[in-house]
Amino acid sequence: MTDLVVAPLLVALFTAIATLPLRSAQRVQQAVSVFGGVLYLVAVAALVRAVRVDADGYLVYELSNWEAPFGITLVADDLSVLMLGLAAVVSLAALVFSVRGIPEVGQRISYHPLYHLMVVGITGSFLTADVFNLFVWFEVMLMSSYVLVVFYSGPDETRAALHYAFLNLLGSAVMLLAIGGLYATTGTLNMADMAEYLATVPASQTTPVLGLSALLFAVFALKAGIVPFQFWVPDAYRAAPAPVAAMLAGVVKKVGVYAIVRLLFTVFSVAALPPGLFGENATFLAFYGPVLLVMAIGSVVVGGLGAVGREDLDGLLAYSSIGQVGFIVLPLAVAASAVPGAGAEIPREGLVTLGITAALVYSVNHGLAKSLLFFVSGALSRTLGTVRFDALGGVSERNPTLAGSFFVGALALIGIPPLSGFFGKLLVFDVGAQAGSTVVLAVALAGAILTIAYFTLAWSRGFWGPPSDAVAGASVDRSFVLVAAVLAVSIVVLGVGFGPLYDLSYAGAQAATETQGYVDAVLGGSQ
Amino acid sequence: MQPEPAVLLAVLALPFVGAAVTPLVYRVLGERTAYFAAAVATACLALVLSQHGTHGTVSVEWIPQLGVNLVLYLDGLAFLVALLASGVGILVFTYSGGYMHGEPGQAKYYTTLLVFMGAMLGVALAADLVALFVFWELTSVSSFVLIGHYQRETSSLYASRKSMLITVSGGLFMLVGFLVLASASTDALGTSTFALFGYGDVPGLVENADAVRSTLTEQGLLLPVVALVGLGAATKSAQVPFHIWLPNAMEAPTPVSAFLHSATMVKAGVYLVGRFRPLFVPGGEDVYFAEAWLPVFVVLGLLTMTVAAMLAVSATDIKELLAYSTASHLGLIVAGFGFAVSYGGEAGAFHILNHASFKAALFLVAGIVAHEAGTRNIAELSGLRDDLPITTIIATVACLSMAGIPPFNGFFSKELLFEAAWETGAHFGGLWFLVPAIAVFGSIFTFLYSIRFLSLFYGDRPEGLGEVHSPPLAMLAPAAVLGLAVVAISLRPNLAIELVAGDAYAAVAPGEAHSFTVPWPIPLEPSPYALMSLATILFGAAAYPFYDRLHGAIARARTVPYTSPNAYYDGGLAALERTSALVPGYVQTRMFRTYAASTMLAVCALALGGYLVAGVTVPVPEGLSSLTVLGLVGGVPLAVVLLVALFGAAAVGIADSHVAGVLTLSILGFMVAIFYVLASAPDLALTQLVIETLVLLIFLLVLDKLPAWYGSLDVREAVPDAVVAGVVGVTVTLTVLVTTSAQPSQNIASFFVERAPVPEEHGPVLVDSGGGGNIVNVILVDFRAFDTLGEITVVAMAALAVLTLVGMRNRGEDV
Amino acid sequence: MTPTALSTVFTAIPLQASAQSPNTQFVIAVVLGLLFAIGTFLVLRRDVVRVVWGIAIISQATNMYLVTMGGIAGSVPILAHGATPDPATVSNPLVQALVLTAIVIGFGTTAFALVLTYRVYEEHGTIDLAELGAAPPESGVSAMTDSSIDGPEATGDGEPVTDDDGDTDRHGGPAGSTEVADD
Amino acid sequence: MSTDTDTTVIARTVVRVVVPVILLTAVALLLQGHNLPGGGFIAGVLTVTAFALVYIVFGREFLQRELLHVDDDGFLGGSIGEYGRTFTFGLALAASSGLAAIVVGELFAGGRYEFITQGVWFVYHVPVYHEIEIPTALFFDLGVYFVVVGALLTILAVVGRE
Repeated sequence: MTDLVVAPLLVALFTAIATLPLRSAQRVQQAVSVFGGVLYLVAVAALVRAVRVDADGYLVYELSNWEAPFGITLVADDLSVLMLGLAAVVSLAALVFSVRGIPEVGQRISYHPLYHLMVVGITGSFLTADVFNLFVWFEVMLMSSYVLVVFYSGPDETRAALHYAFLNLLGSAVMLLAIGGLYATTGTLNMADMAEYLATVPASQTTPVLGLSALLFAVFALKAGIVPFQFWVPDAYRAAPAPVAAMLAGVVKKVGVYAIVRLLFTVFSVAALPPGLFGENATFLAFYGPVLLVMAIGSVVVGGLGAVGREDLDGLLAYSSIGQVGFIVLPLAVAASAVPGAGAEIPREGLVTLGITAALVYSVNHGLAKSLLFFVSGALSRTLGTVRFDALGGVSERNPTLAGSFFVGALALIGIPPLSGFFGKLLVFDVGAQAGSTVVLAVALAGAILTIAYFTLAWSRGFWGPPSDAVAGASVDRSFVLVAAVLAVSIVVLGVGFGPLYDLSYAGAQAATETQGYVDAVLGGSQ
Repeated sequence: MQPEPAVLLAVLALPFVGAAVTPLVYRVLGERTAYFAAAVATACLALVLSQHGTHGTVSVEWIPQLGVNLVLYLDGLAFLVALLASGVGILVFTYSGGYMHGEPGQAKYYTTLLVFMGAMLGVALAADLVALFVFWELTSVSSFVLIGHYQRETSSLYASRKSMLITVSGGLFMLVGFLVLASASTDALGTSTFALFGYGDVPGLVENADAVRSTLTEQGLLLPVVALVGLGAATKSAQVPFHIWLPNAMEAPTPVSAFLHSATMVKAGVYLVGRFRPLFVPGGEDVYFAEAWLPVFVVLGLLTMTVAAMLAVSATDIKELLAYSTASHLGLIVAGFGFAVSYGGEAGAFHILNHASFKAALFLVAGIVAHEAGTRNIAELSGLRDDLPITTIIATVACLSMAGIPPFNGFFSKELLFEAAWETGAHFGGLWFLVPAIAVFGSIFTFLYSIRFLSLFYGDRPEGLGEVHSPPLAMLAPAAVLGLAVVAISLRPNLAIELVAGDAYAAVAPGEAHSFTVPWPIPLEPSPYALMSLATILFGAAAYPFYDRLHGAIARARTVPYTSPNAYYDGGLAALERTSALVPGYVQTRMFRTYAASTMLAVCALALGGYLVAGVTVPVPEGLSSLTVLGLVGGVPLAVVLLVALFGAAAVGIADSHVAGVLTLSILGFMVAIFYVLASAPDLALTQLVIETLVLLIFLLVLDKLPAWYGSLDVREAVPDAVVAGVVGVTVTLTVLVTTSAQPSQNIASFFVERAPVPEEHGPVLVDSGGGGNIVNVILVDFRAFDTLGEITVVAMAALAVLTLVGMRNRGEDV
Repeated sequence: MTPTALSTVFTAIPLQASAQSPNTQFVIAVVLGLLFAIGTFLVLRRDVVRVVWGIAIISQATNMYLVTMGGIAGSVPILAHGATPDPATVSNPLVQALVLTAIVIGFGTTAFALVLTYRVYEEHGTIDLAELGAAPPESGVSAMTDSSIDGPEATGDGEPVTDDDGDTDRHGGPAGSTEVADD
Repeated sequence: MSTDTDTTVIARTVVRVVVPVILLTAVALLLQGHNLPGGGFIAGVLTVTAFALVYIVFGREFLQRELLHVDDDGFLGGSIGEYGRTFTFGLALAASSGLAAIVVGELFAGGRYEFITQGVWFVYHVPVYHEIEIPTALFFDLGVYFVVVGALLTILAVVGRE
């Protein structure tokens, strides 16, 4: 059963390997690729089931049979399987979209292997319990995403990829620096081992760790595109083919979010700060609370403002992604400040879990909704050759299903009930209300209003209005409409039947905060 | 008596089910889908009526984890609004059957309208704040879709976006209010609850009003909560200054205006105020004041009532006039609910019914006029009584009711408002007398525009007006039904109160409340309020001859800058777009230099902040001088290597050609290799050497194709860049210093050293040992082989990347 | 030079006892800081090639750091069969393995970065980052379609321009509009 | 860039001698990497260096026609296609050798071995060598070797082809 932990990664890896030599047989390659995507979904589903039903919340896999902390350990817990589930759904949808959405030449050259290798990187990042191994899978994920961003190899694409790749190369160097520093100060690379070490050693012995963790945090923030690390986002999302943009915004961004949650709340939340600025008994989270808050505010403002004035759908969606990640970070900021010892006046353990739950629910919703929106944008771009608003108009007359799907996705991001996005917003607001934080509420409200402003704009300019000549004469491939519609339905279903998603996210949030459970699960075998 | 759970759920479910099948029905029935929808509405009405007089909660589990459930609650107020939603619904669907003849997009139209009706019924019945919000926002969204029905028209797009922005944003503020309330309920009731009315073992907020209110007061949250909920209500009910979306919303087909924008959706706001009234207004006989509540809603309501009435006078379009009038009357209801005295609640509850009857009738009339006469311009319309005789009768009844002339029903509810205003004013005295004065002042304008609207049907028929057709029965009948409703309530107001409005009043009154009566046909005893009514009519009649001057004066006043909320809305959006242009202008500049500098500085700020907060101490060795550096650096080889590496790097920085730079870069690379030798890392050194060679080769191959451009160093750039570089350097130096001085356990490395080699004693198969003497390689292929798997994946991808980059350029012409 | 000989050479180099002294650390820290500073300075240049150099220098410095913090005093981590070493005297093999992985990954990304640089030059006709950023007029408007018109002219690639309104078939043109029907 | 004509005879002669030595060293490094400095990666890079030397001195055409016996007929075919198959094979070999551990564990050791578990098999009484050790890691290392050779040659070929 434990082999299930590594199964999704192997499925993706072998699919990638299998698609490599099939380049001359296009149809076979596509079939294998999509089959691999389905298999990945099945593997992830089996893993989710195994973790949630059969195992006691944790499935630990010690690669090469070397026990933690010596070998590399994979851990599937409620947090990682939630993110894997999101990745599986979005990646399968994107894959189906790609079959018609990517020019055949591109598919033959390298699209399918690269795509599955990106999934390999994502899977490894979600599962690994080793910081250096996290670096490796990050690199796998990034390397393929660099190429997929520059896939069309035009002027805008090359420039976007240049900025994206070079910033992330700097990020990788910083990450290595941080990992080296952490190893030098804690003597381990295993997250659970590190958490245990930090929890037991007096704060005076681990003073550099906070700064090192901040380095690591900066790199994750770069992946997640949180202000002030958002520079690469708009151009890269615009340049990437639609299914890739959907994966970048829907899943790759969430890898950054996941890493932040995992590292901050599972590992560094137990590390004590020496008495000082944040008083006695403070933990690292006392430092991260305000940092996250400032970054969330910046993201909401920059993303929201940036999106309002765009003249093309892709650009709008790209900026929107920056703003929406702010909504994910905002409750995390509250959660970090609410951790006992984080300097909060009244520490509220419930609020910590609620904050992370809100972030996770919002992540899942954003993953589904934003990828849906990118699919619609991609369907239009592939059909019309452009997604500039002045060339769009009247899509809802020409293709009501596609437009309706867009509408659902946009409403989900605005937070209209009973879509899944509503509960994301509800929880974010609730976190603010329970924390009694006017700032958090004000930022959330401002961001939400900006979201309404830009999506109504996109809707009236692109989907209503008189159909442009291009729109009137175009017919959209059915597979695009199908993918968009399926995601739209899933957003409705997840909202109306919100209970299970909440349970999963809540369990994920609990897993994120239960350092001791994580440590016991990972190191249990060796002690 | 408890309501029947199945019936309440059916009321809620029917419209949504109907909406779901409407596209299919439309394929079969075509335009007659209108009657299908009307049938759905009739069924809802019948179900609602069957529950008349019942009172209680029904709950269905939804998301118990969040304490959110689908809790339905039926009382007088819910019954009244549900009655309006389904009753007016029937008429509007029927009317649409005539009005929408030949229009495109009917399937979408009826689907959305049915969704709206379901949502409105949900708003009326929901007793759980989250469930209430769900339906609340659904009404906003359906309103958005319906206002944008004529989706090719720019004005429709403008109007729909405006309504969405204002109502949905307001809704979000309201949601925050709900959440703060629920959060406070934890302290007040010991458990967090979203339920207005209790069910099962969940306590209700309204039932524990005193405890909730005192907790809110203690925490200083009373005014914020009232204000946040008020914002939701004000935006939805088009209260000043959020009224601006309502006139634009008239871009929707007229049946929609009648249904959503006069009879029901805009009533959601006032309904909400009524719903919360028993929570925030303390119970008791001689209560004249409710903290936070009264100031907020009386001011809001009276302001809206007056301002919107004046704006209605300045209107030039009949639907615009009705839109402002609607806002004004909603202001009246809000003000009524705002008063703490019982008359206020009575006024609000009764006026909801009365306003729905006469205003919906008038909208349908306006639709007939516009549809048959081809214009909605007030100036072009007059003397329609001959062309539209029945319509004229309906309009006359409705207008007189709207004007507040006895014995029409509008009079009685307005009279109750005057009573509330007078009682409150008289109780506190002083400036409080402004309250009844403003109420009268606003009502005069109501009288004026009502008579003006009526005059469309009388007087001389202008030359320019073309042929006016008779309206089809489908359009006339619903209007007539509403007209008859006005007449019926006017004839027997106390019966209407007994049946409907009284219960609604009981629902908005704190504690136990009894029904009320009004003096019919007119109040005979002289009283201050009777005088107020008399004054309204007299002043109105006296001012009517100057209507055109007033019309012009107000219209001119509206053009004064800074007075129009519309200007703020449009200006705000324009400013938003201008600000948006700053984002690519100043943030996303596409200048890699800016990006990299900002990113690196942010990274350094985070790290330095971390060191600072944790209070690291930097271990600076004592007695360090330039001479001892060389001597103590760990031997001459290391010192030389480091120095050469540094000079190599520096030389790269100032290299004056690409090739020179690459060659000096290799010097650095080879020095690093030697550094690895000195650090006892043979594998690293070997790898570094061969890699460095290959990188050099690839560099040379690529540089061969690039221009020899190397740019000149601009001092204006170099200085700030040097600062950034300095910050990075300091951060890194600090990081190295503070980390290399730490002495954690080395047990992992020791484990590898011990377990990697082949032990002396071993069997034919060795698994629990690395089985190799080169520990580094054993780590790579065994202990951490998973890393290596990822690493070779990256290498393979690098090759694929290069293939793709070059191959996709030609779009694979030669594939 | 055979591997055996190589390893002999390495183990033959005497390691100074002072290699781990605070002074050494301080000097290495300063050197690494300077390398990072030089790298950063290069990263901020307009010439793409220099940016690549800068990143390369930063990566080298990072690798050196990893080796340093593993401790540079100690014997070569290569042992004979049946040896029972004292772990304290052997250089930390873990960091060496990590650095090896990092070097290889760094090589892959450097190669990619270089070829990307080359492609950028082909597409834009320049490797000046300032020009690159300023290329399309920045007006809050996506340059996607505008500049893909400029693209072929800049590179002389002669890409097909399909629509009369000037949109190139950026994403490979309409997806088989002949074989698919509208829904 | 370089053509057949502008290299000196000395260079050609040196290359003729050096390349086989490099290749031999590479093989030695690959096989002994488990116990001595070396390993799949270094061996792979060395091998590529040998090819690169041939390429620089004799030109790309010679490398393809005379050594690899392929005609360069496009991106996915020809030598580049050959390199592509090489790294695909390497990746497959490395991953499969890892997977094999699971299978062996399931079949012979009761599910004890997890992904990429390595072992050493000692074969005694072998003529001449007396005893040889076969580390399963060798297969993994071979995978690494092929990936490195295939990938690096792809990069060089594509860059050089331009």
